[in-house]
Amino acid sequence: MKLYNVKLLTVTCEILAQKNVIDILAKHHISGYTTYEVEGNGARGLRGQGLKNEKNVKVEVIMQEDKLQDVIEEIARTLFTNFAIVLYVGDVGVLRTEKFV
Amino acid sequence: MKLYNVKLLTVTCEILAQKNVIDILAKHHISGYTTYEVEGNGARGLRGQGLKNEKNVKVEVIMQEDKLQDVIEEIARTLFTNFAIVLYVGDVGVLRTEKFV
Amino acid sequence: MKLYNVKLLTVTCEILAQKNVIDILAKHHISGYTTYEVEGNGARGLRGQGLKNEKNVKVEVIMQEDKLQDVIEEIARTLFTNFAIVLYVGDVGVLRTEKFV
Amino acid sequence: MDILGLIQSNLLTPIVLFFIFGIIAARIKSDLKIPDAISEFLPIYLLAAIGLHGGIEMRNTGFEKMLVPMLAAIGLSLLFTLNHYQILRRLGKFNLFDSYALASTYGAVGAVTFSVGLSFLKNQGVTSEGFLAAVLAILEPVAFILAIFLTNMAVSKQMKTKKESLGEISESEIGMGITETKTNLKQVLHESITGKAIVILLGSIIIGYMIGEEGFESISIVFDELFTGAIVIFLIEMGIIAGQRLDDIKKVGVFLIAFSIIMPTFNGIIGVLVATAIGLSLGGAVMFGLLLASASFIAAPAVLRHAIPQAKPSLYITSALGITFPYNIIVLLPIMFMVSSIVHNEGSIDLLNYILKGLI
Amino acid sequence: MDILGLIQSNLLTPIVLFFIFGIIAARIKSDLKIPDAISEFLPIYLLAAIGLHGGIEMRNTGFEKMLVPMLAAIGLSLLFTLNHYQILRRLGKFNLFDSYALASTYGAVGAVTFSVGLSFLKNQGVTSEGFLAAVLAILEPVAFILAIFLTNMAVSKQMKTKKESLGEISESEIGMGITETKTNLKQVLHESITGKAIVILLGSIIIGYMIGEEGFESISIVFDELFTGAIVIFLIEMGIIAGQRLDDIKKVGVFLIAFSIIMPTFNGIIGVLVATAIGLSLGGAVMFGLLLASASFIAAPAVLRHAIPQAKPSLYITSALGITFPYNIIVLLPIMFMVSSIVHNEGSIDLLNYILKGLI
Amino acid sequence: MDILGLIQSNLLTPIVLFFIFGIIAARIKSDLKIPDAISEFLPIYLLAAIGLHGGIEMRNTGFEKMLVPMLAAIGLSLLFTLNHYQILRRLGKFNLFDSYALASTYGAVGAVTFSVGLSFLKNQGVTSEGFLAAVLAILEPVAFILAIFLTNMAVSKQMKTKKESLGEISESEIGMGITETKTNLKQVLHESITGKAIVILLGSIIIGYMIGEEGFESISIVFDELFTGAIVIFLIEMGIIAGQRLDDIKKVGVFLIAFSIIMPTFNGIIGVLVATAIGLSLGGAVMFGLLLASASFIAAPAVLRHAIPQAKPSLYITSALGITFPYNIIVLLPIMFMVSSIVHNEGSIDLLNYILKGLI
Ligand SMILES: Nc1ncnc2c1ncn2[C@@H]1O[C@H](COP(=O)(O)O)[C@@H](O)[C@H]1O
Ligand SMILES: Nc1ncnc2c1ncn2[C@@H]1O[C@H](COP(=O)(O)O)[C@@H](O)[C@H]1O
Ligand SMILES: Nc1ncnc2c1ncn2[C@@H]1O[C@H](COP(=O)(O)O)[C@@H](O)[C@H]1O
Ligand code: NA
Ligand code: NA
Ligand code: NA
Repeated sequence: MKLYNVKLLTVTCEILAQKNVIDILAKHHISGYTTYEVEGNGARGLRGQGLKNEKNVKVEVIMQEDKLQDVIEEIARTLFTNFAIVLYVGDVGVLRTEKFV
Repeated sequence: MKLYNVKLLTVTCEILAQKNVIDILAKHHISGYTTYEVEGNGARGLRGQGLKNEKNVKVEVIMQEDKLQDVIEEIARTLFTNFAIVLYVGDVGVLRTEKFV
Repeated sequence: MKLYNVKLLTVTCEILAQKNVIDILAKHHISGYTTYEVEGNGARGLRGQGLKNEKNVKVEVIMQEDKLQDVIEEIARTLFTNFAIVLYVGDVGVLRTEKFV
Repeated sequence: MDILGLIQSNLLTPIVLFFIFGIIAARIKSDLKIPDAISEFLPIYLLAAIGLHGGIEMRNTGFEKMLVPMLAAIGLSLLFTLNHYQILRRLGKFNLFDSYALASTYGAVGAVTFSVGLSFLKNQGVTSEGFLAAVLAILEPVAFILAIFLTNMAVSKQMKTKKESLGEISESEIGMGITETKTNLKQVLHESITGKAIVILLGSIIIGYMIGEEGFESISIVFDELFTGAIVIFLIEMGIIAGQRLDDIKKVGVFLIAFSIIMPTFNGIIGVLVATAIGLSLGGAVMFGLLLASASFIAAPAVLRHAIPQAKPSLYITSALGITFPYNIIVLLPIMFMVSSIVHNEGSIDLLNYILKGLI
Repeated sequence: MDILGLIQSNLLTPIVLFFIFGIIAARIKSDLKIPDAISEFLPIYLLAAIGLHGGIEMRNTGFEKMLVPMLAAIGLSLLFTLNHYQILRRLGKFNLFDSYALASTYGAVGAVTFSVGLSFLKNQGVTSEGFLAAVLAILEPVAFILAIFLTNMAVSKQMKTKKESLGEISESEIGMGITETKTNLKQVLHESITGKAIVILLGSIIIGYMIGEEGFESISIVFDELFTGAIVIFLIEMGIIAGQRLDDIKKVGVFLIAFSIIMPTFNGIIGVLVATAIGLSLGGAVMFGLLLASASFIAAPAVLRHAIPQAKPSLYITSALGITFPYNIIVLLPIMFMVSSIVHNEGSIDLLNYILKGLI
Repeated sequence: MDILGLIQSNLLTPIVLFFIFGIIAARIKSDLKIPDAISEFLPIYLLAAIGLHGGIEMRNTGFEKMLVPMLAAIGLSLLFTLNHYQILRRLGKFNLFDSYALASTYGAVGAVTFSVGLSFLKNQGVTSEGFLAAVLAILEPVAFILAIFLTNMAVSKQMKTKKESLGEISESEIGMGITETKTNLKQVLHESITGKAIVILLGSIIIGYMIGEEGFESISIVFDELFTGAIVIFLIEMGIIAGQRLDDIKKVGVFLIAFSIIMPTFNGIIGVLVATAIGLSLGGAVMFGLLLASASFIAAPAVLRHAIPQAKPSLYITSALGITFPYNIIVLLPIMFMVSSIVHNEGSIDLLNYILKGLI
């Protein structure tokens, strides 16, 4: 079976920024994503030990390359300054491109 | 240290399909995998808010390229129609290829 | 926005080895990482069903290529023999290389 | 007290109010949520409490009295499952898979509903037969097994017909298909019998039977006194989940909505009447009726997703949890209590026997 | 008993000791931790218990008496929030965002602090007015709404000035900016009102009111008798988190440390005096003072991170949880109790009115 | 009552039955599971309850009586750890690492076993000395520290010999190796002393001591009355985990199986006799024996994986949890109770002293 090249965007951020990230995805008409809670360390210090609000979350989005630039630009512009956040992009192959707009 | 190229197969699916995925792996004599619960959104709607059975799970498998086609073909054939499921494949490097058959 | 190539190192290991992995990262002056609990199967059998200490954890580190060799060498040398552990490396693109030393 | 008065007084119990509260919280999109670990633990706790209670009672009353109600419950459950299937397939025009899945969801029992029923009776100062916990345990897999068996039969037949008509494949391949189906059935059977609900319930019944009143004393505060409070907490979460599913009710369609209300009412009242006829107490008849009226929304998906993956869970979970469960605990429970009171007080058992004969 | 004696005897209660124990456990870097699911569940439980209790009391006493205290609390909360802002911005030299965020954190209320206060009074054998739970619920969003509104106004103004001076953009774009701000405000308002704390608290008050003493009986063991034990468990975790934050206190600066102790003391004592003046009981006045003295450390981040993302959570969480909370439950609670005892016993209300007139 | 009767009546308690139930649930591959958050919380709760109870008792009885039992326990624990090592290394032919890991696992104490012991005594209507909770806390790290120290010594020696024979490296490098070993030891020591079990236990003892009977009242329902029920819930999960490990028992080998039964019996009975000799009560002697008989299966892996990573956890966890724990709570506890009854009633202490002298 042929695997089609798409992008896997991963955003690791504080849990209270999750809504913002998903809103940005929705604005770009991307409705598919996967999320899960994580802990971590970074520029804003150790996160995830105390209250639920202090945890991190990963948001993973499989998407076509064409939307990627707009999405990461908006995330970077609106969230990078005020939130604990990290973003990276990888290449993956999928079977059904029609699922990932 | 040399890193050897292998494939990382990721299956994100509803938790009740986890057993089916792992059975397929076992059928192809793959015993190594990693799983964890996630939430998500997709064609079958928001998943992971209510009962445990309504959650999603990610199954990650590091494997040699030669088995990949058979495994994803069987997953696609037996599970794509009836389950909330997404599958993607990436390239990774590992130190000990003998661990991943 | 330009994406800069860096490495994503993933270590999946038993939870009691997490401290060792993070200590190794710290020794190489890497303070950023993300962790989360997972379950899994491998050479050391099914892990993650019983007591908390029997679970696995994934440690993900975005890092520059230049430190990668030293880190994986030390992990392999000190932890591969005695712990349930798997390690793999992938390529990802990030926006702010200065975050990942 | 008239039926409306009874419904109203039932409405004003903490259990029902917190359930409704959960629905409202979900509707106004509050982020309120009982953490997963708690809402996974509570059904286990509730079943352990029900089982212990039942086991202890059975130690006092013995097994013999259990036989007839057990057989009656199994019989009715099978009958009802078949009946549901006919209604759903013929009148509702659902496909084979959805029909069987829904039929067994409503043929099966809801352990949470049972807990609420016990609390309802406690509130009314009425007791029920302890062995009904055992009936609950036995009844749980019955409807599933039937539905899965029939679905597998139907699928095998379809496959055979199709393949024969295509003339493409050999007899041995068909044989393989059937074997696979059988393996699948066996596996599902194992899964449904070793499912946590049945295991903890049966285990607790046996333990309750072994330890008796005395042995129970040291743990009665946890497994008896905290019971109603625990249900309240669990029902907040059930309310939230039901509330989230209310949007899906549109997709479920008018037919299934009507089915989700009429069918339990019918099953439940028949249950009360039969139970009364075979000698159960006022409270016992209500619980017996509730067993038959209730639909399964926790065990069902776990079993049906493997056994009949083609069926749409959005149908059976939404109707069972979003419609039938609220209806059962708010409206039907008082109705069945009323019916049971009437048939128990007015010597109407003869009348009932008469009705039943007419029905069967 | 003198004030030191009271503080000492308060120190020796399980709640305070286990909180301090949690701090110590964190300081010696123990891996002790109450699992997340439990520490997420406990505040929901505590609020449900507080709400039920309050609702039941209100059924006995009626609504009328609630009006004046409610209005007084809202008025004071708004006043205090504005006052905090001035102090932080002018004296503390904090930026606009941190000033508003901190101002509202201390203008808002802490539900956990409230729970501890109830237990403290129970321990002293003193009761408080049930409607204070309702005041707690109403007060929760008030300070946030004010602070968010003012922040948004300030930001809009800044934007407008800046853009006009640049002469780069049209009126319509400024209009858009303001619309966006409004949408944002509306969204934050919705979030803060449907936040789990308010929802469970209001819901439980209403349910408590509906079921009354009688209806409560079946769940009183869970929602009343387990209350203090549950607080103890929760405070272990709060202690651990506070202990982990102690390192951050250095970053918070001397000014904010002083603010985190002096401000609650001031607000709390004013609260006790006002409450006494408007007729609340000894215990009621303490709880009223505690409402005003307490700072929010669970609800605050959830609301403020969305509403004023530019503000540093390390400031407002650290000062509220790491300094004010321990200070409030260990030192200020006994002080306010003392003050309330004095003003209630010695007819000092006239004196107080006098003082208040001088202040306003 | 004879010993078989006692074992049988112990078998019929909810604690033991639910443990066995958990084993069975795991064997039939049920998906029953107590959610992680609950089973992580319960040991913390149990230790807090034990600690509070012990602390309150110590307030009544004072410290002095604690000294001798404490020293005796430490002495025996060290002695037994050394003894285990010899047996495992010489007779069992285990490697150095596994021998030390197993030796300390059995030299250490099991807090869950201790909880079950307290419930067992409660059931028999017998009390035990409160200071034994403190002995539990002190004993927890003792065996580990010894084993880790000896392992490190052995490893350093091996390294030195090896390197010298190779003649490859300088003195300074050996020095470095030893320094590293020492750092490691220090770190492990810190970890094992700040481990959550010891921290919560010691903390609760001190708090119990400070608050006394009175202060405990408000939380006694949570930390006393729920105790046995909480153990029951925890033992379901322990049963499940033990059941999952039964398959591994084959890999453990006959020698270790025998060791896991004979050693605790020997240690436990010596413990009962010594405790009686130094004046502990009937119940206290049983608990003292249980401390020495029990093996650690929660704290052990956490400490040993870091301290002796070369040792196979499948050996020490499986034998401690899969064999010794069930044996201890089902069989050995009644046996020790019997022995303690005999030596306490029949003035057999002289006899015992005689035996002991023979042994040492
Ligand atoms: N180098 C890194 N590798 C992996 N995850 C990281 C890294 N740096 C930061 N993170 C994650 O991103 C979160 C926010 O990072 P920061 O904004 O740097 O505090 C952290 O809490 C980590 O979970
Ligand atoms: N575009 C996507 N990116 C990442 N995860 C996705 C995406 N689409 C679906 N998923 C995940 O796969 C699950 C099943 O998808 P679906 O079958 O489309 O409902 C969802 O619940 C998500 O967790
Ligand atoms: N082939 C694999 N693919 C993905 N994860 C694996 C694989 N093999 C092992 N793992 C993970 O690594 C852990 C340790 O592996 P092992 O040391 O082989 O027991 C396992 O429990 C799994 O979580
Ligand atoms: Na039914
Ligand atoms: Na305040
Ligand atoms: Na021992």
